[in-house]
Amino acid sequence: MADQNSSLSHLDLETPEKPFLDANELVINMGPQHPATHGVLRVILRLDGEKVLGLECVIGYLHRGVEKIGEHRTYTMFNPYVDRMDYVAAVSNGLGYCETVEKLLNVEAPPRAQYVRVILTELNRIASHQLWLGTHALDIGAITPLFYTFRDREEILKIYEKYCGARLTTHAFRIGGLQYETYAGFEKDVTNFLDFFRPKIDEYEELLTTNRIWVERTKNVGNISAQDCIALGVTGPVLRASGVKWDLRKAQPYANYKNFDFDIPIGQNGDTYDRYLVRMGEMRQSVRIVQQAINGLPEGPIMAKVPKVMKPAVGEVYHSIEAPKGELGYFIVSDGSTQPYRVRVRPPSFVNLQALDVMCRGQLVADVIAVIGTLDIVLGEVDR
Amino acid sequence: MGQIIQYIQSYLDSDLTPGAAGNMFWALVYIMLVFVGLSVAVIAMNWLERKILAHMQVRLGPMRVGPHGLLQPIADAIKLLLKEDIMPAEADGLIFWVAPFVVVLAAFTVFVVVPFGPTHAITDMNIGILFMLGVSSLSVLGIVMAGWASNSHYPLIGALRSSAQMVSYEVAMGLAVVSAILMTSLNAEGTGTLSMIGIVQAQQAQHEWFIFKFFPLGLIAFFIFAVAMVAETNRAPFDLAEAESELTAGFHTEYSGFRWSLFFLAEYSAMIAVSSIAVTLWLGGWLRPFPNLLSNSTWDLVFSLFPGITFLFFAAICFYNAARMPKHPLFRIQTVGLAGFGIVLGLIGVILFIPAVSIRAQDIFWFAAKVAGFMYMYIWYRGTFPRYRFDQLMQMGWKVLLPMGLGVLVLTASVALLQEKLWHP
Amino acid sequence: MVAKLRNSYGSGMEPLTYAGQNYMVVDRTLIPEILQVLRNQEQFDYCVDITAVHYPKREKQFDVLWILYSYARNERIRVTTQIRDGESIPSSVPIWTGANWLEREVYDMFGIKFDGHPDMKRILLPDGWKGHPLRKDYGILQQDNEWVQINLGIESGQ
Amino acid sequence: MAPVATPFFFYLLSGIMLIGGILVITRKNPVHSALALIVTLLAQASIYLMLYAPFVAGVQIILYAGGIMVLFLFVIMLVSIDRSVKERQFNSQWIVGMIAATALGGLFIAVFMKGKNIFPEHALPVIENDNTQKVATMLYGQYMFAFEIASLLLLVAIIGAVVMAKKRI
Repeated sequence: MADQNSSLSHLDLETPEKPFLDANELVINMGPQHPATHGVLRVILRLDGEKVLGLECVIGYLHRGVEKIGEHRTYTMFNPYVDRMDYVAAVSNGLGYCETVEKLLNVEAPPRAQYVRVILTELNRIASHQLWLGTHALDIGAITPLFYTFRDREEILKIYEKYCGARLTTHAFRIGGLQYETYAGFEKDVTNFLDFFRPKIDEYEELLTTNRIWVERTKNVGNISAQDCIALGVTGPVLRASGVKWDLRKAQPYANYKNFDFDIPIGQNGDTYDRYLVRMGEMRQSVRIVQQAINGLPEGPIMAKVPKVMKPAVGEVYHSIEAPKGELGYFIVSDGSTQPYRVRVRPPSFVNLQALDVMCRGQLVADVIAVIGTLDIVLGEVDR
Repeated sequence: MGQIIQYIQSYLDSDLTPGAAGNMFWALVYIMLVFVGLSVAVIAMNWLERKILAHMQVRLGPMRVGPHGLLQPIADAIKLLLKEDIMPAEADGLIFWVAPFVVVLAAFTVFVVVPFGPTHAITDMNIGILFMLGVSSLSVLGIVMAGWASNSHYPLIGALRSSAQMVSYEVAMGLAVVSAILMTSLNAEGTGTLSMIGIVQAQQAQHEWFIFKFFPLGLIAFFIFAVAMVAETNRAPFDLAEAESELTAGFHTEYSGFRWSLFFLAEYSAMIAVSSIAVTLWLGGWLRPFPNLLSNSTWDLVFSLFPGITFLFFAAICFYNAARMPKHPLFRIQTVGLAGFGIVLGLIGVILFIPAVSIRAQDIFWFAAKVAGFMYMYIWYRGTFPRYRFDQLMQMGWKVLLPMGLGVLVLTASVALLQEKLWHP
Repeated sequence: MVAKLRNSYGSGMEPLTYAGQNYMVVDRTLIPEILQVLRNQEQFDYCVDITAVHYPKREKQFDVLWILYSYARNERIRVTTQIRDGESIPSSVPIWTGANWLEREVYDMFGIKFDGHPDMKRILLPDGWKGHPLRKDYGILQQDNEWVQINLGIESGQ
Repeated sequence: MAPVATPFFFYLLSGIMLIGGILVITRKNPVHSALALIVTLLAQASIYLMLYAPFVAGVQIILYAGGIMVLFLFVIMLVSIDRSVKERQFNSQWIVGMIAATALGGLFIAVFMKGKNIFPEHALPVIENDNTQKVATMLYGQYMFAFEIASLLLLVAIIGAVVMAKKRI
């Protein structure tokens, strides 16, 4: 093929006779096996000393062909696969997929199912942000928050385990509602978790928010303007930290988010510190949402009337939700058979990762680590 | 034969360090003692760091090898010794081989002048502090050699980072040290000293630790040193050279097994060395707390009890934890081991109550206790702080600490002069 | 908006709605123009996704579609066009920077080339891989055994 | 106090210095040369110690071995080693260099042979403990002016280096 190995050609990776100093430009390869690339991301950095001139991401190491698999599975069978994309926010993936298929089938999950979905999804958002915080802080050198966040994330995972038996790739939702009624004591568990977790957010913030080194490492690092965000299609906390007050939960409410009262935390500068604050704020808002959902959890059925063998009418539907990382969209084309004709996943991490180049130019190598961390990418979702 | 015994005995009456007295036998004994003590301290430090850090981070740390993981460092040492020694194919063999030894040599040689007591030092050099700073600066060489000889990008960048860092912070460190040395000259003759023992004796003579001297000047100088020494030893939050998330392991990425453990050994003994400098210069070295306020014989007696009490306290902790061990037959060995360890500690404590022993040992005890405080701070920093970025670190060294050090130096000199002119005309 | 576009482009564009979602089928020739208009005049400033669907039985085998969103109007729209196999399509990177990787992925998965794309090469699959896996004629167990043998040194990845 | 400065140590250290010096100019790899130079400097510091000049020895270690040579290494390591190894060891000035070295060597030998006449008085051994204080009084008393001039010169050099290195100020 003509473009064989062309990814490196313009970067001059293989120039052994070129001496270090004369080149004035050092090409460093980071990853795919590198502790700070959060999986198997490979970044080729062009450096001038420690300053980044530009970078190129090489992705696809974790490509499993999820979209292709989707075309060969029935609608129900494909549901567990989506959990494997963004595996730290598996519940959100499931929610997006189920709602998209529900749209195709023109059914709606009953209110109780919707409430439970919101509870689990928001808990998942907290868990995802916790994992992000721990690893991001670890990249910047603060090792302790990782253990704190994992300790608290454990409580969420315990709730999942009690609810559906799985902790990470939960497959919690079914098309049309839920498979399982909540277990006895579910509400108490969730309430206990919320009471337990509220002071824990303060604990994280105590360690980091006013920590001088943390502030110096994150303020004015990886800045990205709102215009750039929009042009690049960046969504989620990254967009909000740049000052765009846009959250799909408010803009185009899905599930029953319109029933809940919550704020959208935003930042001004679009730097790493603002993104940190936005995510911390989102955790607090998620706690609020879960509290409201627990208080108003209605009784009733948990499954809508859905045919055993799903054959949606011919048509195509795009539906997206606000996943912890940004807009997670599903575009499903149905040809009237039991299997989707085409499943397209619009992965937030994939699109957000494009912004890495813009955010890193002119920064230092150490900042690349911070920026990769702050983008909160999951390679399972980038590569699918 | 008798001559030899006499040679050995002759030192016992002397009140000099073996080096200064020219007694080679006792110098050798002291060297052995310091070497063994240091190795034990590094091993203990290894265990303590993992344990303390673990407890800060809501986990348990090593628990399997020995009671509460007490034998973990030994197990680790054996593991490291048995590991394959890998040398990269393209590495510069000789330099790669020599580098860890240079680092270890530099880290251990400084202890020649560390004063654990008025006579408890291998030797008392006239240029003691200069010697310490100089030799410890040689470890940069080892790091640079290691990074370069590995012939790989990450170690090279790690080595460059740490050498740049160490060279920069040495400047601020030196200025802080000079301001403390300046304080030693505040006596009747007006002559200061660079000797480590002399510095502590000056604090004794002035009835004041230098950290409190000319408040807050001494404190600021101490602060500068305390920051610079963390940078100097490449520890968190200045552990850029071994920033795991950026450079995998920094200059020793390519090292493995025994050679790697030498770097590890050197890192910890360098930590102890710089802490010793800080203790000697500002915290009164081997002097017990409040030597001037509570200075009658009763207090002397009370403070002489501390070493024994400390060891008894450790022993009590051991017994308490032995009693808390699960009552399962499989835990019997661990329980017995922990209790045995407690008994050993308790015995040491009891021995330390014997006046003859305690008088000789309490200097060492206070010195070690102060150094231990610094070691705890090292661990604490590591648990709390994120890592500085390289330019920020340089900025801090050159734009904050260096001007501060210069200011403190000038102020100290001025205040000293004024004091001489005004209060003691 | 739709009416306005309809007026200016006539039969080249057909607005449709399914499940409450608006989309328009646009003639291949109108593509860069209509996207430009949508971006600049109708404020669809966020290119959510670019993807394609393969219909091997049709003469124009591929549906290429843009999913757009307007922050100002809080509205989504899909623009679909049909192209033949081997036909290329103007890149929308000049319109939305973020289209870069999305178009590369379409190229990677379907083999649809985008003219004027700054860096048209594979993104998820390795360079030099043969075949475009999301085409319907690419079997789910199929893989480029030659590539696997050369680059991974194993007989087969399965 | 027994004298440490036995002839044995003197010859040992001098030998190390000589070997180090030869290695500096014969090694093709500049890093090896720099490291050999460090060995030479350290041996030299030890000779200072034997001369009862511990302060100079300490300063030698801190400044030369610990500071300047590290910066040297710093620069050398960033230069491509492969190329310098390929380069010829001797350039066209080697004859001039050889003559200069021979002349200097001859001068040293002459001084060594007639040393007693040139320096009629024995250098008095200074007590080790007073050495540092002596250096201090000399520097800040008798040679105050020269000392300050030297530091001014260094300051000028630093500023000059900054001006030349920095693209825009």
